[in-house]
Amino acid sequence: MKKLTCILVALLIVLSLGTAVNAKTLKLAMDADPVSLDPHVQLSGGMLQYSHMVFDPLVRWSKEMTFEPRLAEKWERIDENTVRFYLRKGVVFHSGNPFTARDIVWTVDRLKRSQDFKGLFEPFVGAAVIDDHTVDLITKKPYPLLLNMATYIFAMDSVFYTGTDDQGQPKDAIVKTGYSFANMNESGTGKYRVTERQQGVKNVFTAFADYWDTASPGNVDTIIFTPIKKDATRVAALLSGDVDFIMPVPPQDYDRIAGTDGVKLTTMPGSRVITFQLNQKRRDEFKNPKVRQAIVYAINNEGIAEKIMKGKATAAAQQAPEGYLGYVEALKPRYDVAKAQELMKEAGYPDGFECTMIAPNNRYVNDDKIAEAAVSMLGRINIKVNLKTMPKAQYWDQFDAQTADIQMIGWHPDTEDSANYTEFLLMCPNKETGYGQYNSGNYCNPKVDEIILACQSETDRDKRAAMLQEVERILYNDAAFAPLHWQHLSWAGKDNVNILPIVNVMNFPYFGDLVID
Amino acid sequence: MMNDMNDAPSAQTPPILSVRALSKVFDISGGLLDQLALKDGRLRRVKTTVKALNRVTFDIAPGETFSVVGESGCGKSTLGRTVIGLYPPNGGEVYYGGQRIDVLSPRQMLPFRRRMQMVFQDPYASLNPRKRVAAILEEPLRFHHPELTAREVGDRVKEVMEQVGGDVQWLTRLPHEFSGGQRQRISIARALVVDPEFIVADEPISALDVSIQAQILNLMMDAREQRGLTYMFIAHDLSVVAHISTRVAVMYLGSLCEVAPAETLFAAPRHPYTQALLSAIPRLGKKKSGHVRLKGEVPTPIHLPTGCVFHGRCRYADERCVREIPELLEKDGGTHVACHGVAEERI
Amino acid sequence: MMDHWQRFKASDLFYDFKRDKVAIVSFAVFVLLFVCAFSAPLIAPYNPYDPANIDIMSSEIPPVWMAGGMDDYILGTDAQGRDLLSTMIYGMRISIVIGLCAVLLQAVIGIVIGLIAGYYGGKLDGFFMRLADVQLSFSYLMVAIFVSAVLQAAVGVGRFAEIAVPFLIIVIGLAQWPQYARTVRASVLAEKKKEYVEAARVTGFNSHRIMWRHILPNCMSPILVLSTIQVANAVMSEAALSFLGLGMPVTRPSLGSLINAGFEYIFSGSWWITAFPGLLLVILVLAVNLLGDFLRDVLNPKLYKG
Amino acid sequence: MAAFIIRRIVQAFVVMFIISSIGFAVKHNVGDPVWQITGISVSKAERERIREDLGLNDPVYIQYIDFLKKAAHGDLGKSYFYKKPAADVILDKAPATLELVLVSSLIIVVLSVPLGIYAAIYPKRLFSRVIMGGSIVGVSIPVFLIAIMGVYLFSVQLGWLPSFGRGETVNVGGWRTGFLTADGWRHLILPSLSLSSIMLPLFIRLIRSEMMEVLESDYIRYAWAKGLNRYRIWFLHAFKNTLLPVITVGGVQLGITIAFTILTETVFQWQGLGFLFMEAVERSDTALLVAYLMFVGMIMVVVNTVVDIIYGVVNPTVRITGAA
Repeated sequence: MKKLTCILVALLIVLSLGTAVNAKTLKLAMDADPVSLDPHVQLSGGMLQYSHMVFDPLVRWSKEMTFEPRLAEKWERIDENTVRFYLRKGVVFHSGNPFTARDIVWTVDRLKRSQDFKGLFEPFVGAAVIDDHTVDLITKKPYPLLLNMATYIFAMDSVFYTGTDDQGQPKDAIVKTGYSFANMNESGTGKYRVTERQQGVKNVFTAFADYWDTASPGNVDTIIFTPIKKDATRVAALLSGDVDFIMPVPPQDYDRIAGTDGVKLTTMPGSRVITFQLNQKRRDEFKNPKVRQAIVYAINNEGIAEKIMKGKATAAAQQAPEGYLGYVEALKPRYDVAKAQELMKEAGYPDGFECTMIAPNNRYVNDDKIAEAAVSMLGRINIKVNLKTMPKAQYWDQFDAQTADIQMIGWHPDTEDSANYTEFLLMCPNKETGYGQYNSGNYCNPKVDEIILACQSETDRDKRAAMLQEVERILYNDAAFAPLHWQHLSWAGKDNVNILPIVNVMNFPYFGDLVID
Repeated sequence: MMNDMNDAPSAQTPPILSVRALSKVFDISGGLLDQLALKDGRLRRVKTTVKALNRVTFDIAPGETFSVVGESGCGKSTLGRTVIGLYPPNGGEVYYGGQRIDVLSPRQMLPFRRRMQMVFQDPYASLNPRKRVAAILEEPLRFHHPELTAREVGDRVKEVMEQVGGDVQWLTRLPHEFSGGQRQRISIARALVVDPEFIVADEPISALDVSIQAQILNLMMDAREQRGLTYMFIAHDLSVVAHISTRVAVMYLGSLCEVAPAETLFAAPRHPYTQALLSAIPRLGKKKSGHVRLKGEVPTPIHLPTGCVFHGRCRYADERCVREIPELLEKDGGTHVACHGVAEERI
Repeated sequence: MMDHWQRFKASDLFYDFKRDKVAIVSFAVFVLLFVCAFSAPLIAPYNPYDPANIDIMSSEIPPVWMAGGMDDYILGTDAQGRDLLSTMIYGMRISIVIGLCAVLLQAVIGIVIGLIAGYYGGKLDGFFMRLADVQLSFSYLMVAIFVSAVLQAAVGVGRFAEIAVPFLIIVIGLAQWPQYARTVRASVLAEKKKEYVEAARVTGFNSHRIMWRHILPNCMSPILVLSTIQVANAVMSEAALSFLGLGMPVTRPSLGSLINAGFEYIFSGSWWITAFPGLLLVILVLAVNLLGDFLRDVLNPKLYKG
Repeated sequence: MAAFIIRRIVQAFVVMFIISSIGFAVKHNVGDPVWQITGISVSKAERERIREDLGLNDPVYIQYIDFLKKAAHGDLGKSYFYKKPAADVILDKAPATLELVLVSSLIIVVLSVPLGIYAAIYPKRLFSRVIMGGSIVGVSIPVFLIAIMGVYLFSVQLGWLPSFGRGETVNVGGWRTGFLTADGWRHLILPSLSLSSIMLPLFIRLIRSEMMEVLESDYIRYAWAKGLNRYRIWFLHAFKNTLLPVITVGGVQLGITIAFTILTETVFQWQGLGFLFMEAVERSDTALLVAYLMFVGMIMVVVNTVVDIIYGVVNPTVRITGAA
C-alpha cells in the first residue's frame, strides 16, 4: 500500500513536472472582460467565468449536469435544512493563507450582503463552522436547490479581505461603481492569479505555483485575455492568428471557421431560451389566446434556428431545454401559417392589426436579426410590426417600462432549474414578492403561480419534475409567450487547443483544465 | 455756435436739403473682448472709432448742382451716404423739403426714397450681376408704384432707357455684357426711373475712361435740365466740378472748410486748404502757378487733431487754431469759410 | 421654359459640360441611379418591404453566377432572405432621399443663418459663428449620437421605424449647417460691400428683400458647388450612422445599414451582402463628387475653407 | 495678445459649459447605468436602492449643479464601468488616440505635400491625373469600408498584419505607447492608414488648388521673370504661401479626424477615446460621456488657438484681433 502511494506520488510529481515543462500560453478573446476582480460585485456570466479561473467553488457543474467536488471533497445531508460539506485539506490562497471552513462562512456572509447575490442566497440562514475543514450550509426551510447554490460559493480569502486598506476603507466592502480593495485585488484558491489588468484592454492570468489541483491535466501557464466586442473583429482575430481561442462565435461565421484549416469550432446546446412576450396590458388583442396562438403558429422558429442561427440553436416550444426537470418531450414547435391565419380569423382579426416591437441588438446571439425575421413572419398574418432594436444599455430600461407591445427576452436560470424561468418571466407580476419581474407580457395564471410556489420546497425530484412539466404544458396551451429557440453555445480555437473537455452548458469554460497540444 | 445759415438758409427759395451739424462716427473696435486691452497693468475697455464727419452744415437749394470735393478719405462719400440715409448719423439733422428725415423709420422713409436717388461710383459693382437690365429698372418702379400696369412699367422703363441713350435691346441682357460707360447709363436710368427730385452722385465718372466721362457728365446735365433735378455731386477732381456746379463745398478730414458758389471759389479761394487744392490743378494756358505745398501728413480720422483739423498742415496756423475749432462763417458773395485766419482777416 | 433651355444650352456651363467626358458620364450615372431609385416599385423584382416576399428559408443565396445561385435572385439574397437587388434599389432610394433632404435642410438653416449673420453682422454674427465653430469641432457623428438620443426619448422607441427617415434628415441636417452658414456668410460679406446692395437700399427695399432677392442669388455658385459636395457627404454620413447602428432600422434598410448588416457576414463567405451595397454606395457618392468637382472647376467659387 | 488669450479662455469656458449641459441633458436618454452594473436577476427593490445611492433619483438640475460644483474642482465624476474618476480614464485612453491621430497626420502630411505639389506643378501629366482621380475615389469610399477591406485583405486573407488592438505597449511615465515596440508599429499600420484615408484626398486637393492659385500670382510670375531657380520658386516662394490655408484647414480637420477615430477605432478595436466613447454610449457610462465630450471640446479649443497663433506668426499681415 505504501509502495503504491509512493509510486502514485512520484507519478504525480513527474506529471506535474511534465506539465510545468510543457507550460503553454493561451491568447484568449471574449466579448467582454470581468468588470471587477471582486466576484461578488456582479452576478453575470462574465464574472462567473472569471471566478472559475481565479477562485474555486465548493462544487461545480460537470458536463453532464452533475456536481463535481472542488473545495468540498464530499457532502451529506444531515437534516432537511442542512447539508454538511467536508473541505479539501492543504489548499492555500494566492496570498499564502491556508483555506479553512472560516473562509466559507465569511464568503457566504458576504454573498448575503452582495446586492447581486443576496437574492439567490435568500433561502439560506448561513454557514456554520464545524471544524477547520467541515462546514454546514443551513437553509430556512427545505430547499431543493441547495447544491446548485453551492456552485456560487467561491471561497474568498477571509484574512486577506479583512481590515482596512491604505485608503482607510474596509477591505471587504462591495462597491459597484468606484474604488474598493476587492475590486483591485484578489486572493482566491484558483489556478490563476491576475498578474496584469488593463480593464477593457488586456488581462494577464498566470498559473499559481501552489495550486492544489495537481491532478488536473491543464497545461496552460499564462492566459492573455483580450476583450473583443465586435463579432467580426473577434473572428478576424482568430483567423489572422492573433488569438488562440474565441468565445462566443457568431453563427454566420460557423461555416467559415469550420472550413478553415488550423482552427476548429465547438458548439453545444445551451439553456438560454429566447422568447417574445406579448403585452396583454398594452394590447387587448393579446388577451385573446387565439391571437397569441396565431403568433406562435406564424413564427417559423425552426427556420430561424436553421438560417439565422445556422443550425446552432434548438427551436423551442417551451422554456426549459432537454435535461431540465420541467422539459416535456411532447411539446413541439408549431409553425403553420395557414393555421395561424385561421386562428386570426377565429379571433376576429382577419385583417390583422398594427403593433410595436423592441429587441436588443447586442445582447443575444443575432437578436436583432431574429426580431427582424419575426416581423416579416407576423406580416404574413397581417400583423404589421414596427420594430426598434437598440443596444442593451438602452434596452432594459425600455423593457422594464414596457414601451412596446412585443418585447424580446432571453433567459438562462442562475439556478440551472426549470422553475427559475417561470418565476421571473411568467408568474403574475408582484412588486412585493418580486415574482414576474420580467413578465412584460403581463400573463397571469394563478394556477401556474400556485404550482411554482409549491415546488420551491419540494425536495422529491420526481414529484418536482411532474409539477414543473405541468406548468410547461399549461403555458404551451395558453401560448403564454412566443418561444423561439435555445441558443447554442459556441467556442472556436486553434486546432491544438482542446476546447471540448473544458466547456459546459453554463458556458463557464474551466480554463484550469485546458490542454494545449 | 449757430451761424446765419441756420436761420435763413436762403432768402429766395426754401432749401430742398438742409444738413445741420451732421456727425458720423464708425466704431471699428469689434466685439467686447476685442476692446479689452492691458494698460498700466489693468484691463480696460478701449473703443476705436473713426470720426468720418464732424458737425457738417450746409443747404442745397432746388435746382442746384452742389459739389463736394476733397481728397480721398476726407469723408465726402460718407457725407453723401449719410445724407441719403444709407448710414444713420451719430449727431445732427438732415432735412429734406423741410422735413427731418434722419430719424424716420424705413417705412416712413419710403416716400423720400422715391424723391431722393443715388448714382454710384463703380459701374461694375453697382448693378446686380444676376439681374437683367429690365429687372434692374423695373423693380424700383414696381416697388414704388405698385398701381402701374406691366405695360406702363415697360413704357416708363423704355422712356428712361432712351433718355440715357440706351437701346431697348439692352433690357434683356445681363450687366456683364456692357461696357463701363453703358453700365453707368443704366445706373443713371435706375436712379431716374422712379422720377426723383434729388440725386446724390458719388463720383459717378471717376471709374470711367476719360473719353466716356464727358458723355456721362453731359447726360447728367441734360437730365437735370429736362427733369429739374437737384444734384449733390461728390468728386475728388476739381476740374470736373468747375463747370457743372452751382456751388462747391470743400471737405477736409470730415469737416467743411469752405462752401462757395463755384465761380467765386475757383476765382478766389479763401480757405488755405482750398487754395492748396486749387493750386494743384493743372490749367491750360497758364504757366506754372504758385503751387502751394502743404507741410506734414494727413492725420488719421481715428486720432483727430485738436482745434482746426487742418492746423498741422497750415502755414498760417497759430495757437488759436490748435485750440479752437473754427466755425463756418459767411463771408461776402455767399462764401462760407471755416478758418480763424480768414475770420481774423489774417489771410 | 423653352427660353430657359435655350439660354442654358448657350451657357458656359453647358459648353464646358459637353466637353468634359467625366462630367457627362458621372451625370449619366447619377441620373440613372436616381431614376432607378425613384422608380423602385416599378423596376425592382420584389418589394422588400412586403413580408410575403421575405422567406427566411431563402436567406443568403449567392448571386446567380455562383454555385447555389438562383435565377430569381440576380444578386443573391441577404441574411433575411430578401432579394438583394431589390433591397439595394429601395435602400438607395432611402439613401438618396435622406441625402437630398438633409442637404436641403442644412442649406435652408445654413443659408438663413449665413445671410443673417453676414448681412447684419455684429453680435448676431458673433453668436452664430461661435456656435458654428463649436459645432464644427464636434463633427456630425457626435452631434448625431446626441441628437438621436434626445429625439428617441422624445418620440418613444416604439414608433421609431415610422420616423427614422425624417429623423436622420434632421440629425444630418442639424449637424452640418455650419458649412453652409460659413460659406454663405463669406459670400454675403463680399457681396454686401458692393454698390448694387446700396443701390437697393437707396431704392427703399427692406433688408429682407435685399438679402433674399438681391444678395442671395449672387451667392449661388458656392452654394451650388457646396451642395453637391454635401449631398455626397450626407449619403456617407447616413451610411456611417447606420454603420454605428444609429441609422435606418433593420426592416427598412438604407445602403449604409445594408453594409452594416453585411459586415457581420464578411468572413462567412456571404460577401455579396456587403460588397454590392458597398459598391453601389461608392459609385453613387463618386458620381456626385465628380459632378461637384466639375462644377467647382467651372464656377470657380471661393468656398469657405474648412 | 493678452486680449486674444483671455478671449479664448472665455470661449473655452463657454464651450465647456454648453457641452456639459448638452451632455447632461441627454445622458438620461442613453440608458440607465444601473442596468449595466447589476446582474439581470437582481430584484427591482435592490436596483432602486443602488439608484438612490448613486443619486440618480435626484432631479436633473440638482445632479447638474452637483456636477458643476465638482467639475470646478477638476472632478468630472466617476465612470461606473472603470470604477475610476472619468478624467483618469480619459487620460488613460488619450495616448492611444493621440498616437493614432499623430501617425495618420504624419501619413497625410508626408503624402499630401509632395503629391499635391506635383499635381499643381504638372497638372497635365498622367501621374497628376492619377493622383487627382485616385483622390476623388478616395473621398467617395466610406472610411469604415476601407477599414473592413483592409482587415479582410491584410489580416484575414494574407495574414500580414494584425486585425485589432494596439499590440505590445510600453508604459512610459503613465503614457502607454505603442511606438517603442515593433509589434506596436505593426498594429498601427492598418488603423492609421484607414484613418488617414479620409483626409489625405482632401489635403492633396487643397494643396494642389492653393498651390496652383499661388503659381498664377504676380509675384511668382515676377520671380520667373527674374530667372530664379525653379525649385527655389516652387518650394521657397510658392509653397510657403500655400501653407497658410493648409494650416487653417488642417486645424479644423483635426477635429473631424478625432471624431472619425470613433469609426476607425470601432472597426479595429483600438483602445482609444473613440472606442471608449462608443462603449460608454453602449454601457450608458454617462460620466465618461460627458468627460469625453469636454475633453474633445478642450482639445478643439486649444488646437484652434494654436492654429490662430501659428497663422499670425506665419502671416504677419494678419493681426490677431485685440493684439496690443
